[in-house]
Amino acid sequence: MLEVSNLACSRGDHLLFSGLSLTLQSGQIMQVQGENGKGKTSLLRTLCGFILPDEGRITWYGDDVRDLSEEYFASLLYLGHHNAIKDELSALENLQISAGLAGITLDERQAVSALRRLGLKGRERLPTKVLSQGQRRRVALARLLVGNAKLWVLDEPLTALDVGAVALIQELIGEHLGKHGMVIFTTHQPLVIGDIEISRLSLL
Amino acid sequence: MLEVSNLACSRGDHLLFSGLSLTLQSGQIMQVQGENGKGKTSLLRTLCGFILPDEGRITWYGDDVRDLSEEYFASLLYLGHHNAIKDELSALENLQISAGLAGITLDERQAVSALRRLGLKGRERLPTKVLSQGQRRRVALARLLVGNAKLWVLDEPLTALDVGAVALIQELIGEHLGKHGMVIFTTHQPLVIGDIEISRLSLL
Amino acid sequence: MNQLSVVHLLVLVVRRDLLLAMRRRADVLTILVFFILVVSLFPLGVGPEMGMLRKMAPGVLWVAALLASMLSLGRLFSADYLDGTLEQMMLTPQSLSVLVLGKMIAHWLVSGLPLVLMAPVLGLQFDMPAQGLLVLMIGLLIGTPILSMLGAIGAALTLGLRGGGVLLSLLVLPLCIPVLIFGTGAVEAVASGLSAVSNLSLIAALLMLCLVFTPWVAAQALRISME
Amino acid sequence: MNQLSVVHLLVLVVRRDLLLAMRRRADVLTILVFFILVVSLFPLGVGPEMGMLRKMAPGVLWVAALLASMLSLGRLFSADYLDGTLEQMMLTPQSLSVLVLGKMIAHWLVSGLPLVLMAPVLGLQFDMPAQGLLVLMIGLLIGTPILSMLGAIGAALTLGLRGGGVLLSLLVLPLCIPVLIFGTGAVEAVASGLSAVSNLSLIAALLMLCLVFTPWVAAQALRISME
Amino acid sequence: MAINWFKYSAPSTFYGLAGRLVPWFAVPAAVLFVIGLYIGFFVAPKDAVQGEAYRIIFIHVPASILSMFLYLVMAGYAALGLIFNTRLSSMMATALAPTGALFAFISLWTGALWGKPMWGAWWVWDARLTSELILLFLYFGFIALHASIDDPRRADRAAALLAIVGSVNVPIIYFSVKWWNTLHQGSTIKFSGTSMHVAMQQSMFTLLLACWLYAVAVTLVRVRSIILERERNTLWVSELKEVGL
Ligand code: HEM
Ligand SMILES: Nc1ncnc2c1ncn2[C@@H]1O[C@H](COP(=O)(O)OP(=O)(O)OP(=O)(O)O)[C@@H](O)[C@H]1O
Ligand SMILES: Nc1ncnc2c1ncn2[C@@H]1O[C@H](COP(=O)(O)OP(=O)(O)OP(=O)(O)O)[C@@H](O)[C@H]1O
Ligand SMILES: [Mg+2]
Ligand SMILES: [Mg+2]
Repeated sequence: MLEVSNLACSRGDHLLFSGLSLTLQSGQIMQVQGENGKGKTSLLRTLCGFILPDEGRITWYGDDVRDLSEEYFASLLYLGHHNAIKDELSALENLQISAGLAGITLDERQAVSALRRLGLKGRERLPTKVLSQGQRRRVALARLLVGNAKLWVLDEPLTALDVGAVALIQELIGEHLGKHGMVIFTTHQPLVIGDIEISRLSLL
Repeated sequence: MLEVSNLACSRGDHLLFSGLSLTLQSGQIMQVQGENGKGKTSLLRTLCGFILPDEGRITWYGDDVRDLSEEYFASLLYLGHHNAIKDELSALENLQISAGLAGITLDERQAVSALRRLGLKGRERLPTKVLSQGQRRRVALARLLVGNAKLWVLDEPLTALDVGAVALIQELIGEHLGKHGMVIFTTHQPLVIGDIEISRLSLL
Repeated sequence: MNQLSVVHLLVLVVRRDLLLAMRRRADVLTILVFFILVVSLFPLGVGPEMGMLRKMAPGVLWVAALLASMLSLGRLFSADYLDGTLEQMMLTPQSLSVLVLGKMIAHWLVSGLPLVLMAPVLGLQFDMPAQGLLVLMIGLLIGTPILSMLGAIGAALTLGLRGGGVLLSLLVLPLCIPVLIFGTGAVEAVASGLSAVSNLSLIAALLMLCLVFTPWVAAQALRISME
Repeated sequence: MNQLSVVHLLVLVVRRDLLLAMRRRADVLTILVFFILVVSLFPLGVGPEMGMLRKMAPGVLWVAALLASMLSLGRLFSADYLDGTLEQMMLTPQSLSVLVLGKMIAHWLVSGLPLVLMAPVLGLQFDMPAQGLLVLMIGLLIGTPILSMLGAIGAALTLGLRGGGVLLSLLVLPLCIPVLIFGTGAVEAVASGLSAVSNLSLIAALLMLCLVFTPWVAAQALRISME
Repeated sequence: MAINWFKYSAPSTFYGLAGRLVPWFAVPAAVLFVIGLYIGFFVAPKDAVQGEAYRIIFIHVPASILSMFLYLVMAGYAALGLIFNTRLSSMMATALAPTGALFAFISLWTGALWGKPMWGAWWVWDARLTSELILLFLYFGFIALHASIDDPRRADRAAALLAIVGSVNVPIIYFSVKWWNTLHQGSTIKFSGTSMHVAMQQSMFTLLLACWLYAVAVTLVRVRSIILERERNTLWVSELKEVGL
């Protein structure tokens, strides 16, 4: 269970939000909403510990995430504006390395099948730098399939994706929630997960 | 009038498209459609002369764009995946410099009002690196307001924009078409320009 | 047509790059300090014998200047390339050669000129005689623009390549060797009582040559790299 | 918990970085060529007197090694930072210090080791005696890892800053000076018939010290820079 | 009487305190400068070996000592800021750096001026001189790193780490005269039995004290402006009367 209480965050002289609290239980999904520049990205990065909040506490099953650190990271999967893939490596190598670092051993067959599911058939062994914008995003999203993280933090996962890929991501999120995962995300595009209710947090 | 005849383009050993022809008249708008990796970006970059096509001709009011070059560039506005703004400069400075290079003198008042129209009020003088993803995109889009280019080539102009900004961009495109401009663009998000009909080109 | 006059365009580009340099003032300073550091490293490595140091001085100063301007060249186009502004510059209805010349000038003002001004102070540390210092400064004054201009070609060619920095040095350093040789030759000439004019005028000739050709060559290199 | 053992993690990180280096083989080569170029520029700048060159040799080689590894340090973290993979590494449930140590080792293998192997050949060009060459090589062998490790701290601190490359040199070069002094001191000691052991063991002591502290310090620096 | 130190470690209270303290350091600094220079140039006798030129020592030595001392103080403040996350200590470190760099520069400069008559060269590459030069670079490194990071919190922490790592160098400078035999003179100021004339010693100590007072005063002034800049959006700053709206 992720609990955030009384969080405040400012960038430069600009107070983005304050007194923000939220709770996310197993199987729940939450969308952070707000216009451009309202602080959605900042909120998600604060949850991952990249930004020190000015005030407030973030706890994971009761413990402050600052103290847990590695334990918390083991149950966290963050997908940011960047794809976090190496241009020179193939999609396959990228996926295997990032799984390896997360402590998961992934044989080639598994990795290839994850990439195929994301529509990268025939592109698995090309260096990712030659892929298109959307294909690169798909490589990054393949991490959703191989990890065993409980909490997904997704910052605009749908950018650059075509309609088919959007449907696939919605399906993946649905599966994850079905397995008692939690998801917190932002997007400016419409996103529907079957008939699961998405709780919304608006930054004004 | 932009005319493309029998264009073929390949990346690596991969043929993206061939035998592609299109005509774009004043006041017309065209959407290039296709799944991720079908070659939309490659097509638009070919139109701008960044990629040499394997075959085919691109003409601007009858003359090959290769021969026109500077004359053609004067009537072209390209917005790519990159925002093409300098992080250290403010939105205002960015806009003024890019207008200056395009040969347009733009006084501060005009620049500010363009930025305000794009919802950047109060952020005009901050270095753009502190802006959010969507705000940075808006700075890039402000160029649409100040230029006098006839042909707009827009590669996924809507990424990272919130709903309000999307509506604004649609409005701007509408105005441009009303002034006998031409637009060729790609997007994976729905885009409607009043009741103007968008011709579509699908890459398969 | 929205084409600007050459002077107007040059002013615009130089002003833009100087503005950017002002925003990251620390950079300008650090190039200078790098120069001083490299120069100071040598005596540490070689030992403090004054006679030997005095002889090495012009060579060390020139090599350090070469390395310092090489280092700063890495960012000449690459910063603009990465954020897409270079792409946009190539789409403007202006002459790319003039644009490139503007960037070369700005680069020299920011990274070459400070070295020229600093060199005499460092020369004093090596106990160089006053006349030697003067010739060194003149040599650097007309030599460093050549480094910026040749470097621009290298920077354009290595644009967007990983490890560009090192590759760049590899391409450009050999081209700069004549400048180095004439520059140090001039100082040695005065040191042994001869005239430095012939060496210096050779550098000046190189400068003229570069001024005429390099902007165009660098512009072509840019076009190739962007394709 | 998905925590890996230290050795397993080290192997993973080193392999990753070596794989990347293999993909851009040109880089590794260019560092080496840069080293050779800088070393060869000096005789050009200083003049061809053999006696003087022989004396300069260890200093020049060490300074060139310093500069070459400084240059390649620029990319140690920054490539990973720009594409977001560093961010992801920090989110793995692994020890960041070990991860950083892995990157340091990989950096040394790619950019330090080749210099060590190349140095004797260049030394021969300066007419260095065999014993001097041996000591030079040993010095570089235990000294260059220190450069990689100290450099990593600088690279972490300057992460994402404009002009990082030059700033990095400014921060790191002063810290590397002791290595330079002991390294050249060792060669000079044998040259004048003394033992090089004391100098070399000082470098070895520095290496141990760095091995213990720098991974942790660099990890902290990374955390600060990522905030 | 117990002083509430934590109260003064808040920038808002320290701002006022620093303002009141400045004259208490600045005025004695000025007075001692005058006295020290007077003793140094009019009372102290001509040196048997070095003639009049030796009088540079009265500036050279205090500047040299302070350049090293201030580095340690700066690193100490930076470390405090890093460990306890106290904003004020980091601001103090930032405020100290330029003064330290200035003293390092003065040391180098006066040393060079002195070197010309004494050693016949502006500069020799001896261990102490070189290490003092490195100290100047360390200061520059600190200032440059701090200046290139926009986010003040990150800048503080990054620069602090650098300062701590760099402080390893200070003992090297200090002991360089002992470890390598050099041209530069070894320590003459010893705790027992010195070889110096009394007036020379008096002048040197007076000027040392003056320099120290000056450093404190300047640092306080600088830290005040840093506080103002960093806290410009807070209520208390906007209520200050010197910050006219
Ligand atoms: C640029 C050149 C020079 C530099 C960087 C330099 C640096 C220093 C430093 C760092 C100290 C402080 C040492 C301590 O606290 O023990 C010092 C002290 C001193 N220096 Fe220099 N120095 C330079 C040139 C000279 C010259 C040319 C002379 C005179 C021949 C000189 C004479 C002294 C003396 C007498 C002391 C006081 C030593 C003591 O009493 O402890 N210095 N210098
Ligand atoms: N130094 C600063 N000074 C003033 N404002 C700043 C500074 N740094 C960041 N900001 C502001 O903080 C906000 C950061 O927003 P963030 O990136 O979290 O937005 P977002 O909700 O993710 O927006 P988007 O939908 O565009 O991605 C922006 O409004 C930006 O202008
Ligand atoms: N060297 C190469 N070898 C094989 N395929 C390549 C090579 N370089 C590029 N490609 C392919 O060319 C295509 C480039 O597509 P482009 O970027 O134009 O796509 P797009 O339609 O804009 O896609 P998106 O919607 O994702 O932005 C990709 O499918 C990519 O895999
Ligand atoms: Mg965002
Ligand atoms: Mg595309």
